[in-house]
Amino acid sequence: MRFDSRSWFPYNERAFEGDYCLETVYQQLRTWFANAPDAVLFWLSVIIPILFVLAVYPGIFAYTTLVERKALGRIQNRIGPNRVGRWGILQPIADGLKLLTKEDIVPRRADHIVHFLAPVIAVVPAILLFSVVPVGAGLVPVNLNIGILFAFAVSTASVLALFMGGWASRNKFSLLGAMRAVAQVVSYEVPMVLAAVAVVMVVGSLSTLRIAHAQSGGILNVTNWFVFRPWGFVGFVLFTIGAMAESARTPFDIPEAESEIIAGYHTEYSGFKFALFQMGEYLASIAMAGITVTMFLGAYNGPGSGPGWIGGLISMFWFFIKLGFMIALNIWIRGTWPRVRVDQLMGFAWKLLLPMSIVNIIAVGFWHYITIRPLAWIITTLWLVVWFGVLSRLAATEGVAPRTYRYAS
Amino acid sequence: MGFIGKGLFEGMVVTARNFVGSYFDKERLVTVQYPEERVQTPENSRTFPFLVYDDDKDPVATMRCVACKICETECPPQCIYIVMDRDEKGKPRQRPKVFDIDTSVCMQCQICVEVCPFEAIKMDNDYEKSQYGRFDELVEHLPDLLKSNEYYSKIKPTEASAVDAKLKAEKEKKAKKAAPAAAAKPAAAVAPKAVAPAPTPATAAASAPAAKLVIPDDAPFSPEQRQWLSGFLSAVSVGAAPATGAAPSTPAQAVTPPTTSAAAPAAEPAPTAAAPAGNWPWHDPGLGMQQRLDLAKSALLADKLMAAMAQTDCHACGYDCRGYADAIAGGAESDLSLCLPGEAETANMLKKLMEEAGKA
Amino acid sequence: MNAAFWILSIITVLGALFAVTLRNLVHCVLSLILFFLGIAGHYFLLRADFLGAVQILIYIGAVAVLMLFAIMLTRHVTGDEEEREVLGGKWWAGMGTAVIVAGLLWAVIRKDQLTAVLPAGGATTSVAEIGKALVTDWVVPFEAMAVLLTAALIGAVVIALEEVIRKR
Amino acid sequence: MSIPLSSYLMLSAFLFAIGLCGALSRKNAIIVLIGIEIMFNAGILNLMAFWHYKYITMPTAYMFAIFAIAIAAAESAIALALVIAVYRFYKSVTLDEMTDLKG
Repeated sequence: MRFDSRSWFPYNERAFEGDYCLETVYQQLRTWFANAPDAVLFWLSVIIPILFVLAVYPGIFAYTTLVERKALGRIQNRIGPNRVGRWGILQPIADGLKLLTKEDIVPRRADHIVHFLAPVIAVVPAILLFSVVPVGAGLVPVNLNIGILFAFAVSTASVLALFMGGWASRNKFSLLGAMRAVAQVVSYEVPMVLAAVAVVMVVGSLSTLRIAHAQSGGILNVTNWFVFRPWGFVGFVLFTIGAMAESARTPFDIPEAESEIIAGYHTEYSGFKFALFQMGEYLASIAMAGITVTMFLGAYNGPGSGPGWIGGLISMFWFFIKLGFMIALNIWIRGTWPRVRVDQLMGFAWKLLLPMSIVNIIAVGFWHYITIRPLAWIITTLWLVVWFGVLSRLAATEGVAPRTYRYAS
Repeated sequence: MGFIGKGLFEGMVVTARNFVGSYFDKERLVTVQYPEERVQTPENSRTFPFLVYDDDKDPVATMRCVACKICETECPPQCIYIVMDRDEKGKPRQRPKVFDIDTSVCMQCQICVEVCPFEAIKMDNDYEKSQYGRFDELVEHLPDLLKSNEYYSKIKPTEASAVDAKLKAEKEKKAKKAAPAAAAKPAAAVAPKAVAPAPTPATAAASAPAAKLVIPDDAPFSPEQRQWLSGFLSAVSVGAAPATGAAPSTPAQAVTPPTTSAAAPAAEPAPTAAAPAGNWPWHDPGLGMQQRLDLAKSALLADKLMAAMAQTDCHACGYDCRGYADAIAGGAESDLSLCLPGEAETANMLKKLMEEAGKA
Repeated sequence: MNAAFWILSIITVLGALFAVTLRNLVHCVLSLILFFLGIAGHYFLLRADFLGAVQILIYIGAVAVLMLFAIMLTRHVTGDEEEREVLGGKWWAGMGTAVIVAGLLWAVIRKDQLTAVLPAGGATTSVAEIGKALVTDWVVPFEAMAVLLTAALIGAVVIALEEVIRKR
Repeated sequence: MSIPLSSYLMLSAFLFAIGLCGALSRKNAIIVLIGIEIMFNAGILNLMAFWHYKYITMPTAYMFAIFAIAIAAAESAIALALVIAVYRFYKSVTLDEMTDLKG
C-alpha cells in the first residue's frame, strides 16, 4: 500500500494563509525536495517540530535556573553563582552532572514502581504543553483545533505525578505535600480555565494560532494585544496567578514548603529523579508563561512581525522576549512575596479568583454586544472595577482583621 | 490611598531596587568572594584548640603541655585523648606522646583552655579545616596541633601578651625562689608563707556557703545518695565562689564545721585503715584544695596527702595520685614537688602535711 | 492506524482489568487513569479531539483526583493497608453476570457483521459546531445539565459536611 | 486503515463486562465506583464509534457523550461524598459490612 501522508496529518482548521505548522513544514520541504519520497518528508516534518521543542525549551529551562539563582542573589544583595565559567555560565551543566552522579535513593518501604514512574510523568505533560504554543507567526509545532483545551487537559495530568511521587515515597511529609499539591492544582484550575474562556469567547476558536492571529494588527501590532483590554487585563492577572499556583511557584509553593513539610512530594527523591521533578516543574511554569503570552500578551505579535521569512524571525524574537518577560516576572515575584498559608490559598482561589473570573466572562459579554467601543470600554471597566472592589472587600474581611490569639495573649 | 495588595507592590519595588542597586553600589553586597577575599575574624573568635610551643627549633621539646590530662578529664564531649611520653626506664618525660583532638566531636567550648594550668592549649581561629573523609581525617594529631607561640601572638595579640607577661613573671618568681633556696636552706621553711596568700575574708566567705549546703541528717537519703549529693553540692558551691588558691590551714579554716557525716562514711568508722580504693570522696579535680582536705580530714596521712594533690591521675609524677601519696607516706618517694597540675599549692601543702606528720 | 488501535486497546483493557483486580486501592485508581488515557486515545483516533481533551480534563483531572481524595480520607493515611479478602460475598454472581453479558454482546456483534470501515480523511464535527449545537438545538438539556451539576455540587458538599452540621 | 466497527464494539463490550464484574464482585465501595466508571466509558466509546462510522458530521452523538461525561462526573462526586459519609458512620467502606437494613 502506498504511503499517503494526507491521512496522517491531524485534521486542522486552517488558521490563515502562511501558516507554518506541521503540515506546512511538509509543504515547505516538498517545495525544496520535489522528488523526495512522501514518507521521508512526512517523518521529517514530524521530527523537525519535535526536535525544536526538545532542544529549545529544556535549554531555556537550564538557563532559567541560572538566571533565577542570579536574580534571587541580586534581589538579596548577593552575587549568585559565578564560579563555573564566566558569570557562572556553565552552572546548569555542572548542576546536571552533579545530579546525575548522585546516589539514587529509594526508601525501602516505598512503592518502587510508582516511585520510579512519578518523575517521568512529571516531565511528559510539561513537554506536551509546548506542542500547542506558537513561537512565531504561524509557527506552532501542532496546530490543534482544540489547542487551549488540550493545554489545560495536559496540565491537569501533571498533578498525578505529584500525587504519585508523594504517595509512593511512604513518608508523611511527602504525602502531605502531595495532598496539598492536588488540592491546590484542582482549585486553581477552575479560575484559570474560566479566565481563558473569556479569550476563547472573543476569538471564537480554541486554536492557539487563531488566538495569536486575533491579536495582530493595530498600531505597531501592539494595541490589539488582549492585555490592553479591560477584560483582557483582568484575565491576564487571573491567569498569571492561576499559572503560578498550578506550577507551584513561590507565593503558592506550599506543596513543597521547605520550612513546613521538608520538600513535600520530592522529599524522598534524589539524584536524577529529583532533577526530573525540578525540570517538570520549571518546564510547566515556562509553558504556562508561553500560554499566557499567547493568550494575553499578543503571542508573537510585535513591531515588524508577520508572515514570511523576515516577519517570521522578528515574530519569534518577540515571542521569546515576552516569554523572558514572563519568566522574569515569575522570578521577581518569587524573590519578593512570602508564601501564603493553606487556608489563605484556598480562600483566595474560591472567594476572589473564581467570582472574578465569572464577572470577567460577563464583561466579555458586554464587550461583545456593545458595538460603540468607547462606551464598551467605560462599561466593562466600571463593571470590573466595582466587582473587584466588592469581591476583594468580601474576601478580605477575615484577612485584614487584627490577629486574635486563641491560647497565647 | 490604600488598595488590596499595596504591600505586595511596595515589596516588589524594594526588591527591584536591590536588584538594580547591587550592580552599581558595591556597598550593598553583603557577601565576600571567599577564596580570594576573607572576612577578618574578630580576635576572640575561636575554632579548635591547638598546643603552644616556645621554640621553633624543637617544637616537641619546648611545648608547654606536660600531659597532666586535666583537659582530657574536663572536656565535656571527651574529644581529647592523651598518652604520656616515657623514657626507656618508664619515667615520665612530662610531655605527651599522643595528643589527639577529635574535631568532629569538639564543641569549641574552650573549657580545656580555661582549665590548663600551663597555658599550653589555646583556641585557634583557623576555620579552613575541611577534609575528604569523616573518620580519621577529622582527628588532629600532635604534629598538626603544635603551633608556635609567635603564631599565637599573631592571631590573638592581646591575649597572648597577657599570657607571656604572666609566664615571664612566674619564671622570674621561680628563679628568685630558687636562688635563695640554693643559697640558704633554712630560708626555705619561710617561703611557703610568702607564697601562700594570707587568709582573707573572701576565702572564709567562700567556705561558708558550703557549710550551709550540708544535707540535714534526717533527710531521706541512702548513704550512697548522701555521698553523691554532698560531693555535688560542694562542687557547686566551689563553682559559685571560686576558691582562688585556697589558703593553707589556718585557725579561720579550722572552725569550718565538720563536713557532713555522709561525706566520708567510710573513713569515719575505721579511721586507722586506709579508705578502700575507689571510695575517696576528695578524688575529684572539680573540688578546691580546702574542700578536698576537709573531706579527708579524719583519714590517714596517705589519704590526706592524696587529697592535697590535683586528682587528675596524670602520671606526671610517675604514679597515679593514690600511688604517689602512698609512696610519700611509705617513704619510697622523697620528692614532694612532682605533682605538676597541683603546682606550688600542692607542693606546699604536701610539705606542710609531712611536717605535721613528722611533729606528731 | 491498525497498530494504534491495537496498542490503545491493550492499554485500555489492561488498565480496566488492573483497576478492578488489584489489591491496593491507590494502584486501582492509577490503573483506572491508564484506562481513561486509553479511552482518550481512542477518541483522538476516532477524530473526536474535543471529547478526548474533555475526557482527560474531567476524568483524569477531576474524577480520578476525587477518588484519590476519597481514598485518602477513608483509609489509613498512607493507604497501605490492603484488603484481606478482595471479593465480596456474592462474587460468583457478579462474575457470572459479567460473563453472560460479555457473551451476549459478543454473539450479537458477531451475528450482525458490522464491518463498516474507518473512512479515510474528510471532515469531522468541529468544535464550533459543537458549541453552536449546545446553545441552539440542545440548549434545554444543556441548561438541565447545568442545574444537575449545581445540584450535585451542593449535594456533595452537604453530604460530606453532615457531621459538622450535626455537631453544631 | 481498516478497523471494522465491530472491533470497537467488541472492545467496548469487553470493557463493559470488566466494569460489571468489578462492580458486582468487589466489596470495596470505591472499587465498585471504579467499575461503574469503566462501564460508563465503555458505553460512551461505543457511542462515539457509531458516530465516527455513520454520523461523523452531526453533533448529536457528541452531545450525548458530553452529557454522559457530565453526568458521570456529577455521579462520582455524589458517590464519593456518600462514601465519605458512610465511612464516618461505619468506619469502613466495605459494602458487605453495611447490613443495618438486612432483614
